[in-house]
Amino acid sequence: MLEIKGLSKSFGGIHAVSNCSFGLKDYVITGLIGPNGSGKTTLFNLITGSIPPDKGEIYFKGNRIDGLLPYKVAQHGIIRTFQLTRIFPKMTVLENMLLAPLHQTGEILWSLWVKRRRIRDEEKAYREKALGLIETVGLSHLKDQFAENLSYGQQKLLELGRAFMADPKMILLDEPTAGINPSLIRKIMELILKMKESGKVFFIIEHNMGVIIELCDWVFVLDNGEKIAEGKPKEIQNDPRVIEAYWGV
Amino acid sequence: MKRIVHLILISLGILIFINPSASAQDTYKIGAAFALSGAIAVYGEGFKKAVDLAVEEINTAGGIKGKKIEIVYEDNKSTPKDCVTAVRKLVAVDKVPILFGPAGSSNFMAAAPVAQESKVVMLSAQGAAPALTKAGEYIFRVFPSDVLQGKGISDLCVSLKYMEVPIMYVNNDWGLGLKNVFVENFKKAGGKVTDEIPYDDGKTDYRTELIRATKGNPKAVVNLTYITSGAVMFKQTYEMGIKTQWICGSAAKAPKLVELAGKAVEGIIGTYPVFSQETKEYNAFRAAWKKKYGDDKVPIFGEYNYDMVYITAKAIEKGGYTSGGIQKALFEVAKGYRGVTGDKTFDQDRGVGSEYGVWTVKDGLIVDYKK
Amino acid sequence: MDLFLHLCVMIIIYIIFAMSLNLEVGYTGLFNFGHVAFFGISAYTSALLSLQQVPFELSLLIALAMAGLWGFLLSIPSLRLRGDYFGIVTLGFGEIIRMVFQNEVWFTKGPMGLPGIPKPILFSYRFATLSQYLLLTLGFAALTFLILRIILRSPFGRVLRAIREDEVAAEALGKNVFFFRIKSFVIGSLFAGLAGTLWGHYTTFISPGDFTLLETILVLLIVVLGGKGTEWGPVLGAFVLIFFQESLRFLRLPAEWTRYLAPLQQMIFGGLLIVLMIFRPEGLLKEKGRGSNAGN
Amino acid sequence: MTSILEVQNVYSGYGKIEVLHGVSIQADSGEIVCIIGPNGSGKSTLLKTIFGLIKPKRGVVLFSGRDISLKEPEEKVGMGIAYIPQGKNIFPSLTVRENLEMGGTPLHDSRVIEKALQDIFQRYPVLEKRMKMKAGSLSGGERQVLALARASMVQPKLMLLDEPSLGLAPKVIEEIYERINAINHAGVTFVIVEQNARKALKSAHRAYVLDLGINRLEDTGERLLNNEEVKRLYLGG
Amino acid sequence: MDFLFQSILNGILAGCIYALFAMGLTLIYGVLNFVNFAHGELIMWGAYFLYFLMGKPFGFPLPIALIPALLLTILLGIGMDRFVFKPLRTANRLTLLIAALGLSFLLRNGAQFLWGAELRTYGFEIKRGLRILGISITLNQVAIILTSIVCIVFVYLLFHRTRLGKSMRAVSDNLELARVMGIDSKHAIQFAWVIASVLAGVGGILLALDTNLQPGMGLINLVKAFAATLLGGVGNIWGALLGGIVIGLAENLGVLVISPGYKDAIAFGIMVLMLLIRPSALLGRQE
Repeated sequence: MLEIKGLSKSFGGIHAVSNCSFGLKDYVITGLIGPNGSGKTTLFNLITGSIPPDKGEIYFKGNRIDGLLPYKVAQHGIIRTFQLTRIFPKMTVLENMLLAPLHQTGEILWSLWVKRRRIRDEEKAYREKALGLIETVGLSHLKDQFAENLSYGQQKLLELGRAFMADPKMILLDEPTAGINPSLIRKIMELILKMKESGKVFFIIEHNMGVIIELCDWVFVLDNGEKIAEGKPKEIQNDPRVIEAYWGV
Repeated sequence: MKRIVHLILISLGILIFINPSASAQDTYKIGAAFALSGAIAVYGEGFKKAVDLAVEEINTAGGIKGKKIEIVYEDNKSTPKDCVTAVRKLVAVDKVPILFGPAGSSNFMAAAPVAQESKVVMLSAQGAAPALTKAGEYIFRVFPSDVLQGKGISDLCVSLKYMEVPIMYVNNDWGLGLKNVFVENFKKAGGKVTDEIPYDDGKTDYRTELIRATKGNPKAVVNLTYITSGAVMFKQTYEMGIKTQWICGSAAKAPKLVELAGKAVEGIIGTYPVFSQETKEYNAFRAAWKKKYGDDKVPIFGEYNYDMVYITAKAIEKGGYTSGGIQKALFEVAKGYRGVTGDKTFDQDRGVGSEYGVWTVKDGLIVDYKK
Repeated sequence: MDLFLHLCVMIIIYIIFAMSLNLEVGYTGLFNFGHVAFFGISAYTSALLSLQQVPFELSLLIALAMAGLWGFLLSIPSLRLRGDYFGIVTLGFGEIIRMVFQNEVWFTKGPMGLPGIPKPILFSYRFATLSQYLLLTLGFAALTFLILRIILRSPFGRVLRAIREDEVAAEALGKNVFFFRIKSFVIGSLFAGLAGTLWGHYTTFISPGDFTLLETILVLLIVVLGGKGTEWGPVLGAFVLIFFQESLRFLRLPAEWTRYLAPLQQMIFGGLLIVLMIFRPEGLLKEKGRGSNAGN
Repeated sequence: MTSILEVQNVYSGYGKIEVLHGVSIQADSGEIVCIIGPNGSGKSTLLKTIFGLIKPKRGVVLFSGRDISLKEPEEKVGMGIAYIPQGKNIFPSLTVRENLEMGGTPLHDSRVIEKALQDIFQRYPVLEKRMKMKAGSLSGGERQVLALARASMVQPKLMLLDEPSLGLAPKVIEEIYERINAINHAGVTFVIVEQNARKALKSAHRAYVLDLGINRLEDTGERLLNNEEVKRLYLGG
Repeated sequence: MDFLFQSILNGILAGCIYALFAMGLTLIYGVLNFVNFAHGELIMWGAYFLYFLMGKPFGFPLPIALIPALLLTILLGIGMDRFVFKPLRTANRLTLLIAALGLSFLLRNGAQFLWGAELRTYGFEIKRGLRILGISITLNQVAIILTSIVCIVFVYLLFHRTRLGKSMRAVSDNLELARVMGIDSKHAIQFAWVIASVLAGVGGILLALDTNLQPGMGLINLVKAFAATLLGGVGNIWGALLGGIVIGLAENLGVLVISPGYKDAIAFGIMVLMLLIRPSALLGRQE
């Protein structure tokens, strides 16, 4: 599905990601772990096109996507969330959701005048879908509130819901449980599992090992920008290289 | 939503119902859309002083048929946009049949259609651009057109045998208009304009423009400048040790310029619409000015504004306080009228003619130039 | 009454002008400090064409096209810049355009201005008197309002607001931020052009002095005061601001004071802005939460 | 031994996000106390709260028995607390010498600062050699040494270190910890936050384990090093 | 050739004035990270303060009036910060920008309110310039160039030799880290305003000595100063000088070639080009 070959990126002489190669195959939920500063978020940024790689190639479903601008990558069906949530503060929860679908007819200026009916129908369908998803993430009572009025945990849920709303082929989650309380973590995990049922593919950065072990089918471990291990979560746990990366020498 | 509608309605209501005070029924109101603020407020303040002087004299002498004159000043902020609003306000709210229009040709051009369309007489003591003659039958000016002055400057150059001159001018309607007339006349007279240098008024540094103008050491440079830019320019010319004969237009003939630039303007010459300063009218005016304001620094064009008030008063007296009456009476009362600035007879374009004289600065005073 | 009509025409032209800026500043988050350039470009285009006897319908269309075209040309290089730098580039553009009006005398008659711009004739109806012109501007204002409302309430407008809120997130959702910004800028320029055209044909005289930075600041104030990012903000802002400005004429203060009054008014203006920014930066009207309106 | 720092049941966070949900720690005079825990457990937030960059929502911070919960960082520096943030902890456009001078700000008197500076140069000849270089041109390890030296300028009683080993090679980490031990021997108390736990635990007298914003464990460094529960927290279990 | 050399001198003179203004701008930008649109008015008020003290009823001679005039300018600068910018420290850029615009309006018209729109001078006699190698330079102009150099050297020494200056640089590098050092950031910010005000005051007075006083004198030069700031790199003192002189030269030499009507467009043009070609280079800071 996602194939990374020899990917490298350095900032001012420091290698954030160096010569990383791996393939996400049929695993439904793949995890990406590693100590602080190991290059996890940089790797996500490279995949989604936020920063161009220095070297290496990225393929998604056989199409080369490295060097594409973020919106192009998104249009290939890769939608991400951010470590510090990025919602649209002065837009309502519902509007935040409605933004997500790709290729909306109503986003083309010309069709606003000539395809009014189609836009109306589309919007109606999206609206229903959005309301459904809002209910799933448990924000129905807040749907007409500005997103800035939500608590941080609720914003995380909204961001997750928005990613689902985009109907992507693959979802990249950057620390979906960071900074929220344990009961919400539970809820987010359930949501991810539920979406997994409906056939979504996930790639997750997470430091909460409990979450990784429970959710992931396969885990990659990064340290100092290099992939040091991959495997089933249980195996990874006992891998000496991984322990060393976390514990130090 | 409701609150917005309320706010809008209230403001509209206040706009409509503000009633121009009815207390002023016992006076003849005359509008004056002057530049009391903004870029050319320096001129506006001087105009106002001259107008006030004339009004005070007329009122002290018993007014017009026992009624006093009242000037309703409206600030035109020196912009065309606000000129329109100011004239609109005078016409619609104060309901004046006659008003004194703004100075500066573009301001004047913006305001003139409003007066013409409302059939209100508009007089100006400064609008000099040639195009003003086409503004309509309600638009008058007691000031000679630039066509005459441009020719005047050209003649001056020719008579002083300056046949190759560069020209600098303030890059606005007045400067450009005058420059065009000058260039046309000068070429006709066999002269050669070596360079044309427009510049913006109100800058602090003109050194390089001056250097470009005096490149090749021309014997004379024509500079159609205002007080503000002129003061800076002549000072910088002096400092840089540039020696050339400056030839200016009427807008620079101002005591303020001498005050600002001191000895740097010593010896510059310029044309101005001439009127004799030896007449009894002028002497009376000068005495009155000194009495009221304590100095004899009559502001530029002050005399024209003064005359404008007198002609207006006479026209109201003769034609009655209606715009139609005033419009007709203006021709009659001005015919052969000798004001401070000489003969004020209107031609068919509702303008006045004039001779052009030459002024110079000598020992810090503006005096007539003699070869 | 004429003054009242005149002020209404002015206010409405400013409303159109402010609405177009609101699209950029309020909805898309573009700090455009050279908006007056587009106002001027189309005022000049339409005036020059009309003076050549081109019918109003045609000259209006060409004027709008010119404003839009210049908006497009400017936006391509400058929209890559960060917000405040974009503001400076547009400011520079606005000033340069004004200098072109001023200096290209062969074309624009420079500082002499263009007098005698004919009153518009639209479908053989001549809008000559004040009240007729008021109707015309009102019609165009309503049209502008409606078109902008349709655009801004559509999914397209939703994307614009998303870009204003967080361009990175919008981009991550597959929205081509650059393209949307260009479109917003071009539409904004177009409607600024409409306001400019109406302005020129109203005063019948335009000169470079009408298109200074001060004008941009005035509309910016209208937008900010009224409440940026709201449908009615520009309308309210234009009414309040121009009302405030003009009401001083009615205080019937002695003319001697004018020398003090004019700067005092501007001082109040400036002070008001500061106070507003400190205590109510969102303006008179607040942006409210609303759901999607396009679907129902 | 007297307790120099006591943090009692502190709740704290950024804006809407509450990160610490009631954390208590304590450090005795002359100790090296290490705080470890996985990413996002609130270690850095705890240090910032102690230092006053974030004000606790609840709970108190005591320094030598005085309540300093709501004091500004500037005041705390004057009281003898130094803090070295993680990552960007030097002024890149200032020279090495100027960086050190900045560390001496609370000393006020120029002569005192100059004396402290000479002192530092004696102990860190490396820095003396580079004193005219822009700090931005130093390597990662040198930056960390500079930050440590700068904090030592005022001879603080307590030093708060946020991930001093972040992004450094093992050899360099070794050197940094040697320096820390040396300063500690001179009587300075340390509270060190580390994710890379082994090195820190070896040096630490005592350590706390945080997880998800609450205390999990407290023990001596040596014992925690071999504690299976800690491993589980890091690597799941 | 004389006119070319003279033009170069003129360019350098204009550039020195721009540089003095630009330094103040860049200083505030460095510490507070915003463009102070009202800086031009600080300049103008500096010049008017001197005018005020030299006129009735005080009638102080120039050297005596200079110090209190600068003190008044400092007071104004600190007041600007205290009453307008301090309450807006955490506000977004547009809000700050509009507030600064408002302040500029308020102060400019305040001066017009008190002194009117007309030109004023300090009333010194106009002197011919000295002629050196065919170019002419007045004592005022020598003073402008010298003072600019002195100011820049002074600011440089201040920033690199004094503790206060160094702590200001530290604050501008990393505010949070500066607080961690116990550096009183409020004090440093206030000090930045003091220096910016002094520079503005000196610049305004020099400009007025060389030319005239008028309420718009700050604003018309501010845009150039801004272009100079961008050109030299925001937050860079030597850059401000270099940028100022480049803009000054470009303008003055440009006028010899193109229509002087476009003189102001030159600075804008350079600024726009710089932004479009090398937007990243303008940030002027390493890292």
